[in-house]
Amino acid sequence: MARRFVSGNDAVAEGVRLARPHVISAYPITPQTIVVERLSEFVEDGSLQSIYMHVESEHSALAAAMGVSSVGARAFTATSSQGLLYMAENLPYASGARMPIVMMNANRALATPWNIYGDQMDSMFMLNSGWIQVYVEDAQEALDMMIQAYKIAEDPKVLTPFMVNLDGFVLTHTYEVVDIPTQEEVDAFLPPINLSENIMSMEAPKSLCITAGNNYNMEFKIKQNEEMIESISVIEQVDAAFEKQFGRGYNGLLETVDCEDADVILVTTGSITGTARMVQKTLRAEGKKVGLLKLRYLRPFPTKALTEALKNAKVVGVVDKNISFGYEGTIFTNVNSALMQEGASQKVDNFICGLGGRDVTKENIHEMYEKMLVHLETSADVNDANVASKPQDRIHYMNVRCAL
Amino acid sequence: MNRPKMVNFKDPETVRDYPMGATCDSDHLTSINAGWRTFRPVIDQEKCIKCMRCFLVCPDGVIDKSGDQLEIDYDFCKGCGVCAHECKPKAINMVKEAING
Amino acid sequence: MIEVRWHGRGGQGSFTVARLLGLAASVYDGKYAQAFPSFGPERRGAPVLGFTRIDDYKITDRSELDVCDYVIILDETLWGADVKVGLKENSIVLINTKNPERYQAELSQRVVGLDATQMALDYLGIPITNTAMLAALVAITGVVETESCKSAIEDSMNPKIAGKNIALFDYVVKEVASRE
Amino acid sequence: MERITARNLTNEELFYGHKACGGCGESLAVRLAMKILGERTFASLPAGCMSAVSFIYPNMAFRTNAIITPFASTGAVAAGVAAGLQALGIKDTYSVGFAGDGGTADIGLQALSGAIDRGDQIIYFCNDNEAYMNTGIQKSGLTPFGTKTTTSPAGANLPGSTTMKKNMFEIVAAHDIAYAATASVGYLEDYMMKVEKAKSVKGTSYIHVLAPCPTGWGTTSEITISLAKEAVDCGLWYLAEYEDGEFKLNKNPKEFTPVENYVKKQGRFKHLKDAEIKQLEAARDKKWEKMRRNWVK
Repeated sequence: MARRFVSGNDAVAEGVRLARPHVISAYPITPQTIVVERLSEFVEDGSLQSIYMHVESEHSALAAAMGVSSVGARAFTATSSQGLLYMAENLPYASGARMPIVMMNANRALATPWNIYGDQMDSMFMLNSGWIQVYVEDAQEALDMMIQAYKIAEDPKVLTPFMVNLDGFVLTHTYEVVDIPTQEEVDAFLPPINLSENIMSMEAPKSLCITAGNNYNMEFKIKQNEEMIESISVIEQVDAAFEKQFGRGYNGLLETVDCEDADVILVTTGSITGTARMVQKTLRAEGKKVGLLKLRYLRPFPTKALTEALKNAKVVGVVDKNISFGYEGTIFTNVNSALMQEGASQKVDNFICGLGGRDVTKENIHEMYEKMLVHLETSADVNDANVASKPQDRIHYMNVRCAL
Repeated sequence: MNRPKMVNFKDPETVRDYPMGATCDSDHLTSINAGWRTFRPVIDQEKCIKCMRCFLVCPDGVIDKSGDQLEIDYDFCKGCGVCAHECKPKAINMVKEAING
Repeated sequence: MIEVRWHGRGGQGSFTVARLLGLAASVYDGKYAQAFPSFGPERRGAPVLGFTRIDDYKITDRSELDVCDYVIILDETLWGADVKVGLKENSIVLINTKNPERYQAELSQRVVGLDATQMALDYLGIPITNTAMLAALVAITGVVETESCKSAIEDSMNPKIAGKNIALFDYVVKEVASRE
Repeated sequence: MERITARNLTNEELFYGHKACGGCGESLAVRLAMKILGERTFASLPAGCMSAVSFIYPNMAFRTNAIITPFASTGAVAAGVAAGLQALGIKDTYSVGFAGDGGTADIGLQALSGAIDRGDQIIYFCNDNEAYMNTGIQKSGLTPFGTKTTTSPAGANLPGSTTMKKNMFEIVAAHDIAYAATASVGYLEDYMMKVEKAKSVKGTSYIHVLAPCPTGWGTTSEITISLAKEAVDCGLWYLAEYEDGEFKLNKNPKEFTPVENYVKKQGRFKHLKDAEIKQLEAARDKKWEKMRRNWVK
């Protein structure tokens, strides 16, 4: 194990190196670029025995990865923002074919207005693509998830492509201390890829990415959905096994901080979680019963674990670095649906922030908790139409530079 | 006749029995094309000079040349008539399909 | 937590030095650190920022720096409102200049000047002042061990360039310490 | 290289039982290519007739490994297959793409260009039936001047398609590709020889084969082969190769058969006026003058 001071992008590249993909096909885009630069350097210096394909677009990056995966080899690609959307049609293609491709996505805003900074609009577009989606908090988790991603994706029960999301710049370009495991440790954890059922091989020739008409199509899709939901248990097992081997784990699909007795809980994804940890700790020290829930996976969505963790809360706040135009934050919609399924009756607030790389300050998060605490003390039910609770009142835009 | 054979395919019983991914075994024929024909090509073996032109030009590959005579796989012949059109000695006749014939 | 902001122009190594300080503090001093640039495209000559956070505990804060313990200005032409943002009462401002007095006059905080350009020219042959300014920061504040900084420099540069920078570093540390 | 003829061509069929229209020229091109390439072939097909007619669950017409690619991605998926096989050490295989004219010259051009630029070890077939047939006969970049399609209607104001065929062969050659050829299902021995040649090429090969579509061209199904031959004989198509940086014209007829005879057989050209046929001939003559000047030694 080596302790090094590296950026999030470097950590991803190190994780990929340790996972030993057979082929890397990627197209550079800010703020992912350093990942592909490092990987091509590793291939050049021989520290990674992979084929590096200089594809001419993101669309071809994923298409080539599909070709690689279709014969049972391990594929890696990386992208961001417009690049992710450019390869969009290939995402359900790969997931329908149950190809365990791993992709790093540097979360970045979408045009227009043009913007290269971090928010989560890009990957939210892809929630329905059939890919597993994890959001990491720091560079260490980024590295570790590259390794876990292959182990989960290639599990015979899962066989689903895997997207590891890092907040653009805030994670990709920030240097911090990362423990880099040895190749031997990783090899012991992540065995070579071994696919048989869904690949083309000389032993059992297959036709892939077939058509299935209205007579058969629906069953393929139901199977895909059911098995994606069931991948929750594999994700949990792999994370537990990782913790056992490497001494650090991530608590499966979500992590809770002081949620058991919390009256208000803030739900975060990705790097904002780190800042929220500081604020939550401060407020606890002041005697306020506040909790924090780090939602790591958005697909599969951890409905049960989430509602269980939130069940004692009276107010839940959901942080979204995205907007589904004409509605609300996408994670908010998902959390609400989960709560509704379990018949919960929490008050829910949606905090939309960080769009286009807008800073999310400790004060902003403090303000989120304050708003929730006010809700807690409001005797009226915010869901009651007679109270000032039109749907838009549940949405709070944070750190806006002018009046709404 | 040395041509791919139909497989005996049974619908998956449960969703779980569906293939993993959008996959299927190759060489997996479950329905024939005989019903596409209005005319069927019939080889006049007397006139046939075994030039193999029909074998070469058949878009469906239904003409088998492995035996003593050229043979047509009527399960998969669509009756397009390319073979008869291309046959120099005019040894292939397009004959109207009759019901039950 | 110690928070440091570096002001420079694209190509002057302001982010490199932010990273060197973080590397020294974390890998060699055994603390925790974070280093990041002002995000966005890098353009040679354009004003850029580098940031370093150092703490005894894992740093989870992902927001931008709002206050700074130390502000280091690699190029005195950058002096202006931007460098005065987020200063605390006991912040120290370190500037590459022969005339620190004129800047001190504008601030209540302590301003330290160092003619780093001349020193860099003497030792490196080029006016890249980032390691000289790092040396000055360490000599004044002791925020990291000098040996750790030298290890970080060795770790990050090819041996020939690292050697010259370490010589410059040693010279500046001695020079500044004798003034303090 | 031994000539491949109907006699020595294998009896084994690797593309069989597909649901293409009767008399489909494209399916013949794929069928013969597969026979020459053999069972260690990995075929990549984008959206188009050939994928639509041969992968209909549970009826699979390829006997070898085969995959449908996203429409724009034939070159990229085939390249990925080749890279995957190479990385896994699976040798003596062919990674092959079979795309239509639209899948090659329009939506798939970028991925094809990328693959040729990288020199990926793939054989790329453009099965050119001169329009988007799978979706019901719409104009593509390879639809000839004067063709009536559902998106280039012919009427009082327009003669059908107003543009000439995009020059794919020379676009591909301009990448300095290892091997490229044009072919026609009217000249099958020439076509098969070119497929055989591509098998031993190091780097990317491209074979552009003209393949009539009875449905889209408005012809009876039995004349597919003879019509494809006539396309070459009247000079609207040509047989050529690009190898070692040089162009070569494989067939250089002294005289062309009349263009009029060729177009009048086809519903898609029925409306053409004499002046428009003259335009086709003029374009043909210009093209051939250039090819004869530059490609004939």
